[in-house]
Amino acid sequence: MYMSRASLKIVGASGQGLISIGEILAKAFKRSGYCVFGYREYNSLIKGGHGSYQIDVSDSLIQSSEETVDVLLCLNHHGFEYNLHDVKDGGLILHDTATWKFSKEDLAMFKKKKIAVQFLPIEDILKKLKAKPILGNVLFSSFVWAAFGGDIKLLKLLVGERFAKKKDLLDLNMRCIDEGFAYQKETGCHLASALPKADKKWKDHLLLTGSQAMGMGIVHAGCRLYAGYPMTPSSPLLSYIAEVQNETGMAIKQAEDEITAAQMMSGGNFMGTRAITATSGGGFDLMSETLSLDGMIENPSVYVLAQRPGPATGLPTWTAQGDLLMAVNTSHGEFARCVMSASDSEDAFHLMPEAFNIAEEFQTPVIVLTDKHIAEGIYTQKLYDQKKTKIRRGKLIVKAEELKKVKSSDRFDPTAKDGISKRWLPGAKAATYNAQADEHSPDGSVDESAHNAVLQMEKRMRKMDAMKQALPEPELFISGQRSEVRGQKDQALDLLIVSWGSNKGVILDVLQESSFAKKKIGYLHYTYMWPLKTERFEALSKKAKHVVFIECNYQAQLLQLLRMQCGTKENKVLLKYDGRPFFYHELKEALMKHLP
Amino acid sequence: MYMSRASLKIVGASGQGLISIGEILAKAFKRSGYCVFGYREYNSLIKGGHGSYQIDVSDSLIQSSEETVDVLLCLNHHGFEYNLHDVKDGGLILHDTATWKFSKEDLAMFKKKKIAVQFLPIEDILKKLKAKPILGNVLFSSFVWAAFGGDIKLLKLLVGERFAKKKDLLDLNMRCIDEGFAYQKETGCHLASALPKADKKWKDHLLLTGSQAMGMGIVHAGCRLYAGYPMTPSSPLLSYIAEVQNETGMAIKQAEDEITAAQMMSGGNFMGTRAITATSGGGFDLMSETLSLDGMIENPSVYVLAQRPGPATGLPTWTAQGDLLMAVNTSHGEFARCVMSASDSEDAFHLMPEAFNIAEEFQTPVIVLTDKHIAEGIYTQKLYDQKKTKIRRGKLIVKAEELKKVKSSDRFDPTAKDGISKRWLPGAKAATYNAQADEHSPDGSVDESAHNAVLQMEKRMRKMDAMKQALPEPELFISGQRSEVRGQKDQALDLLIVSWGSNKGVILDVLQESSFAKKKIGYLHYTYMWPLKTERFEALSKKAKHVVFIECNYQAQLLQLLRMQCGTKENKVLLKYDGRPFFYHELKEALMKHLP
Amino acid sequence: MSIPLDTKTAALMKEYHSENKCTWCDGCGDYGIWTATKRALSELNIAPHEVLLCYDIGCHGNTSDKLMGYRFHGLHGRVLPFAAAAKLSNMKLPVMAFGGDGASFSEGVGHLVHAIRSNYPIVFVLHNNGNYGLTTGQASSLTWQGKKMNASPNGIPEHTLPSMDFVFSLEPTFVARGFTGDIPQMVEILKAAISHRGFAFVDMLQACPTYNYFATHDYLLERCTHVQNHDTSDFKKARELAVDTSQKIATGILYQNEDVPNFYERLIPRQDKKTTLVDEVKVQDVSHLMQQFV
Amino acid sequence: MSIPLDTKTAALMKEYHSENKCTWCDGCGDYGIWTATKRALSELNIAPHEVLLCYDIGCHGNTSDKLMGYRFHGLHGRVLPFAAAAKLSNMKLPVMAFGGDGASFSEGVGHLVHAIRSNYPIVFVLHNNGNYGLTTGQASSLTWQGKKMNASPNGIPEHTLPSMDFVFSLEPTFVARGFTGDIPQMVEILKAAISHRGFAFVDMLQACPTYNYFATHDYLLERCTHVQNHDTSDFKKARELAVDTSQKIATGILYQNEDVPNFYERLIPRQDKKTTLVDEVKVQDVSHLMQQFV
Ligand SMILES: Cc1ncc(C[n+]2csc(CCOP(=O)(O)OP(=O)(O)O)c2C)c(N)n1
Ligand SMILES: Cc1ncc(C[n+]2csc(CCOP(=O)(O)OP(=O)(O)O)c2C)c(N)n1
Ligand code: SF4
Ligand code: SF4
Ligand SMILES: [Mg+2]
Ligand SMILES: [Mg+2]
Repeated sequence: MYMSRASLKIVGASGQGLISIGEILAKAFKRSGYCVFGYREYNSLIKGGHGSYQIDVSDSLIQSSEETVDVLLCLNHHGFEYNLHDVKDGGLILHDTATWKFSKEDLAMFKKKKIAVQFLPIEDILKKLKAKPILGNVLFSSFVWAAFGGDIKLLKLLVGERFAKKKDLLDLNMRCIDEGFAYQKETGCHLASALPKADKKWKDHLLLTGSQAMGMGIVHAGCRLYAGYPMTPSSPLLSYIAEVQNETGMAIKQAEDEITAAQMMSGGNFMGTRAITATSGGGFDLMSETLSLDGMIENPSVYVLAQRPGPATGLPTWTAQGDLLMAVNTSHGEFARCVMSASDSEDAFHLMPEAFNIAEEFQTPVIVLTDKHIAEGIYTQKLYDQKKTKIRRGKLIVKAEELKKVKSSDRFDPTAKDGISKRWLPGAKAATYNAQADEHSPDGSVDESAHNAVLQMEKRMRKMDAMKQALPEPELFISGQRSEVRGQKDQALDLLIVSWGSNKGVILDVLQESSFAKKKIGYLHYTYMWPLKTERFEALSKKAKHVVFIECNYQAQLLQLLRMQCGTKENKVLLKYDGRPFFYHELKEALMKHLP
Repeated sequence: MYMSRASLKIVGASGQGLISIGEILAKAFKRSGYCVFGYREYNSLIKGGHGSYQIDVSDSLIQSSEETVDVLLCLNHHGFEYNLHDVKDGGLILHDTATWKFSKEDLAMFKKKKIAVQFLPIEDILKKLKAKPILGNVLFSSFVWAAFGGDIKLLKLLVGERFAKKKDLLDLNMRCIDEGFAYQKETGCHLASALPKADKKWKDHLLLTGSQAMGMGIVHAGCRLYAGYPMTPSSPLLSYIAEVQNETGMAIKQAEDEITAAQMMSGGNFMGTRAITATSGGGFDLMSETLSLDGMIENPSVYVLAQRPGPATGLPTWTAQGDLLMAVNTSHGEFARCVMSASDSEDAFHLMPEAFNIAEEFQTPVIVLTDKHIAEGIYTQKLYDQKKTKIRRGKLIVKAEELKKVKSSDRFDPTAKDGISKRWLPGAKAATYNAQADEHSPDGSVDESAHNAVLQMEKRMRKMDAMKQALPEPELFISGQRSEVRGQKDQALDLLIVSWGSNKGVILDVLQESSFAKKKIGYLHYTYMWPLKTERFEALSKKAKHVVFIECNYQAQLLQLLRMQCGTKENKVLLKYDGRPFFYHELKEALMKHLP
Repeated sequence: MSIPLDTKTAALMKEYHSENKCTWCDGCGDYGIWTATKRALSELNIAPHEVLLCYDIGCHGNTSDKLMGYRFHGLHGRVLPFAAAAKLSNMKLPVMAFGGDGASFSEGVGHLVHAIRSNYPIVFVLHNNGNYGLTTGQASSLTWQGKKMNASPNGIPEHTLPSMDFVFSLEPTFVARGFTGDIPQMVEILKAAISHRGFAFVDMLQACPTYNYFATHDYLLERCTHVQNHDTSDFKKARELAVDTSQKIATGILYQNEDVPNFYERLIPRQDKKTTLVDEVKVQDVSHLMQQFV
Repeated sequence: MSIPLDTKTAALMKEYHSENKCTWCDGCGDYGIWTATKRALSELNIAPHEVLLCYDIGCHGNTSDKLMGYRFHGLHGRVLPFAAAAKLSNMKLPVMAFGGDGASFSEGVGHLVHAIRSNYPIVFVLHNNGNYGLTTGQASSLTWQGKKMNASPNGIPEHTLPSMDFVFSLEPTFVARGFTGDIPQMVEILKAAISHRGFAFVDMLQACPTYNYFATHDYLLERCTHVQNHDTSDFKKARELAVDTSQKIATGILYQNEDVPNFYERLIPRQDKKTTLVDEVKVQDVSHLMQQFV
């Protein structure tokens, strides 16, 4: 069951075109029948900072990056120096600078590791074609694609799609492709051996980022208003939603700040549409007062919190899972909320209708966690099954005859079962009410009595119990298998891994390794973080020889939450807080140590 | 050891003068040798809402309110109706409306409970004196004071002090006092029997609110800049600090919002003065991004968070302890912070220098929790011992010769022991540095490498360990004793009470009751909430027959934190979340049920 | 000052009646705005279920449970963005936002700035009592310099914010000024504001007998003068009238421009939509979007 | 454009040198402001340890580790209050704050409004590149209407904020405008700003070749004109000059008023204090305060 994988990394300065090359090649691989996982690194600078675009490909599902690659494509010397040691034995380094001299050590290393270095005369070829430097990207892509034994027609098709709107450039692009293939032939540089066999099922898959997946999920969920403010790594979501606005008909507001964005999202949901906002940690801090408001007025509301390493500005373009405890505990006062976390392009899409459904059913704010790794990760994704989506709006009343019957005091009726009272929308021909941020009586009038305060607090908090009941238990996976295991609460496991969010991909990839597949290893993956279901965890952890938590934060925040909710025995942790996700071999080796 | 206590409650509409009457009488009691505890209730309205000012007096230390009173002074009929049932058997109701008729039920109740009703012809007397209605307050106070057998000279002295600046009114005030005494004689209405014997030690005590105590503590701590924004219950602190500004020479800024207030506080501390800000939950939400900034730039900073019931606007003029989990977990990213909580006028003062000391020693933000019950509670307080205060500024370098030696990279040196690196102030003749909100190298330059991220995260988080070491364990009290018990980690207790904040006063008051005093009951009182010391709790709870947590919130937040930190066995909870503090008899009875 | 109401208006006025008792101080200008609001809505034949009234926090915010209608009582300083988004979500419903001078020129001044430049199709009524009423009389940005206030025993060290010049600098499309002593004028202003195409900024000079001892009811009564023969389309003239309050204070509708499209009208994706955002909540087929990623 | 530096200035310029390499795009106006800042400070004979430079977040904020001096690099939109309080705490140190147009007219517009009316004794340099540079070219409030930007493929639906009229409505005491193509002028402006008594607002029109394709370097170069024979004490004239950019864009010091006391000077408790707030950190005896409560 060893996963066969190959990888390619393009390195250089941000703005040098590494994204173009990466995107073209990633698409080319996918269309040729590979599952692709893309991972970008870059600094918080517009240009000049070191950046990379890595593509890992496999014939089977792959959702992680290796730390070393088969091919390193260097767009500048700094990139070469920086990533020199990330090339596998027998790998290839490509570059386009005729004048590079390599140090003795480097040459020795190349020799020892059997690494080939190939120069591409990009500048000369471009000069010959009278093409601008930007076309170097296509030349590079074309050479690499040819070296991988790729189909020239496919590449032309892809590049054609990209430049469909710039007809004048199209011809030059095609000539670059020809030149790239020609030069590859000349050099005889071949890479195909590193590739597993293609599987045509991937051809029709989507190739998209987690942000695009989430953006489509938002549109799909019937969300009609997006109010946001740019902040990495939530900005790509804003950009995507904005880009497709003329197709979707959504109203988009780039607000003056995050407080505004949150208030607008809340105002839109209050009025009865579905509205969303997204931000990262610092912006979320600013939204936290509004979160508390939504808790009080029992307003369905959806916040996307895209994590990056903090505190403060931290590492704006890197990844982390450091905001879980905050999402659960931030905002003054005590109120019901739901916190869920996306893991990959699949649930980044499907969680969105769910987030709105839960928000409306429980009349409560919902926080959807994601992180930079998901937001900018590039996934090969099966076409989304749109048939399974249902819109659930809970106790929302829309029928005229029912509206006639409601009383103002139904809106915040504290005797409501599960704490969820009737809801109807402004404009409805019905008794009116007050959505009141002060503690209030059932119709929303201020009521400061002790009696009422207790009733209303308990009404609102009862929703937590109801929600906990309604939410699914965490998913269980068993090593060697890629899909979820149902039931089987009382498996005796050699090792129980507990994790959440974007770690899912790499953990599942690693668990396909034979050394793990032959043991009984369980992976309990949390998607619904608050209220926290603990039953399955308690049952499994009792019977597991070891339990290890894998998180991209310092405090082991999920572990902290589980302790708070159910107490746990001594657990091990595998934590990472350097802004990078867990990489494939890194995790594999770390987990090896925990194998019994 | 039964505490002898008497109580008096003035009720009416806010703005009707109940505060004046309350303040005069409270002062009169204290100056006559009583320990006074004052408690105010009012709604979030300027005028007209129902309000009360209750004074509980005793010969020994008292820091709680009874739910029923010996004397009810009604300034309007609503107050009478609302608080009618709060009068003790044998108590007295005073009012000034000749035309009141009482219902049959009321009369029967008066009879049964031997409650006397006394009418005061305030209007007539004022007419006779040609005095404005406002002087009714002095008349009322005078009558009550006379009925308690108070000294007329003392009252005149007090009222004289109050009106020292309005000489014209002074004479009329004195005549009101005479009339009040005269009318009391006429009615023969006596109350002295309800009073315990005076103890002259109280005469020289201060009578002040928790906010005034905290304000003086802030001044005392060498804090020179206050940046705030009005929000109940933090506003009285702002008002006090502002009132005395011309005496203290402090710079005060009523900022344009809480974000500004927090940033200014941070800027002041960064420059090297001591600066503070205060707010309540909603304002604190807005400050939370700045908190994260202070964590990142390792800026000594002090935030006062005065709690009231949330979420949202909630119950703005009532009390709660619902923001502990927020204080500990809010703000994005992971960073070191200290959370402490005031309990009464004693530590509201003494914690302030400590807050600044910890902030400077650990170069970290400090959150000081308080609540409406402390902020507006009226305490009889021993003169503060100013001699024990020390200013500790940790690793701050000010000497020229040492400054000469520092390097830019000393500022955030990640190898620093305990994570605390050298600090020196802008303007110092020394190498300069960058206080950088992005992840940074030792001199504050942006550094996004994985290696550096780990080093700096660990540097900052190590401070938590150092702080945990340095902070004192929670205080232990034993029933029947008023002062803290040292050592004795392994007492076997019948009952262990764990609590924090303003509950301290009422818990200690109740534990003086004989039924508790004869048992071995321990009260573990937390002042330092984060990092959380657990050793003493763990030792005591293991040997205690029962453990009960007392908190003014829904979730038992301290219990949650303790679980998160050390796991705990099954614990009982006594929770209140109706905006009111625990009252004396209420707590007594509830605790009785937990007695083994 | 009492004008006979026609029966329809009278009937609607009754529908706006709430059983909750008012809690403002005697003489508070909020009584007047409260009455004028109900009246303006009734005269425009808008029933309580046909309007959304959004309140900020403050003394004025305590209006929220003293009348009927769909109401929202939100956070300090934040009423504008909430109200704006509510309106954009259902363009069929008139939406009014009410806020204090504290809320609007301190905590929430950014929202005011951006609401004006966004020209959201809502009404904003400023309860301008020159102080933070509900928190017991602290200075706002509009409190006069030199006046002693709670927490400012020496008066404020900042300049008083020149609110009208400030608002005009943002190219508003509707500016009016009322005075809480003149209910009929307030009713006229509010009716025009509700009917305005874009963002209607209504500055109500509000007496606060408890804390505002400078711009008192009498002070305002003496100075406020209904503009006569004023061309409300003349931006420059309107601005001068609004800004110069040294002698008289011009009240009434000072400026109005109906030619500027409001925010919703400027949203290209909404250009020819007949439905509201509220109507459109349903599962949306994203096949065409997916196609872009194959 | 290169002017010979005297030796002292040259020596100080060296002290401001940082080993960190600049990371702006080629042709970015931030290079110019960075140079002008070091130059102005050096010419004023202010050594790195004698100044506090406070940066907001954005491309401009990446200056913070490209020069020496005591520096602060804070949160998006929040640089002004931090800088103001730092200054109030130690009036001996010049304090400069730098922010982008995104930071200053959106997220932090309230701080700008209140910093102007507070007349804090600090310099504020606006890096005005007409967009959110660091987050890859979204529209700011100062982006021209109709221009397609990241996240605004149809252009912005709001009006472009008329920043100069807005600033002037707040009665500023110092307003200047520079252009990143003219370093000597920026140096002169910054020197005057640092020497100003109160709040100095400096609008630097900044080229951003990567995202701002409308107010380009060439566009600005063609229009920017150093004001000549202009009376900087004439508020009305200055405002007109500042606001009207239809033909030429007036640069240089547009307005200055040294007669208005700054915020610190207005604080009664600080009136005759010789020490700074920083100097006064010690245990303060509160006996006199306690006495009021006996
Ligand atoms: C975030 C936050 N900060 C502060 C407050 C406290 N607060 C309530 S109302 C108010 C200001 C009231 O002034 P204004 O807006 O002028 O309204 P008014 O009471 O004068 O009508 C303040 C500061 C709050 N509720 N929330
Ligand atoms: C609270 C918060 N919101 C959003 C961001 C993301 N962000 C960083 S810089 C920036 C705006 C940059 O624009 P501007 O202030 O004009 O500076 P420029 O990059 O153009 O120099 C934004 C939105 C952030 N860091 N913090
Ligand atoms: S304080 Fe002023 S604004 Fe508030 S209710 Fe009283 S008079 Fe009205
Ligand atoms: S994006 Fe614009 S402002 Fe930012 S560095 Fe590049 S040119 Fe300068
Ligand atoms: Mg006000
Ligand atoms: Mg900018």
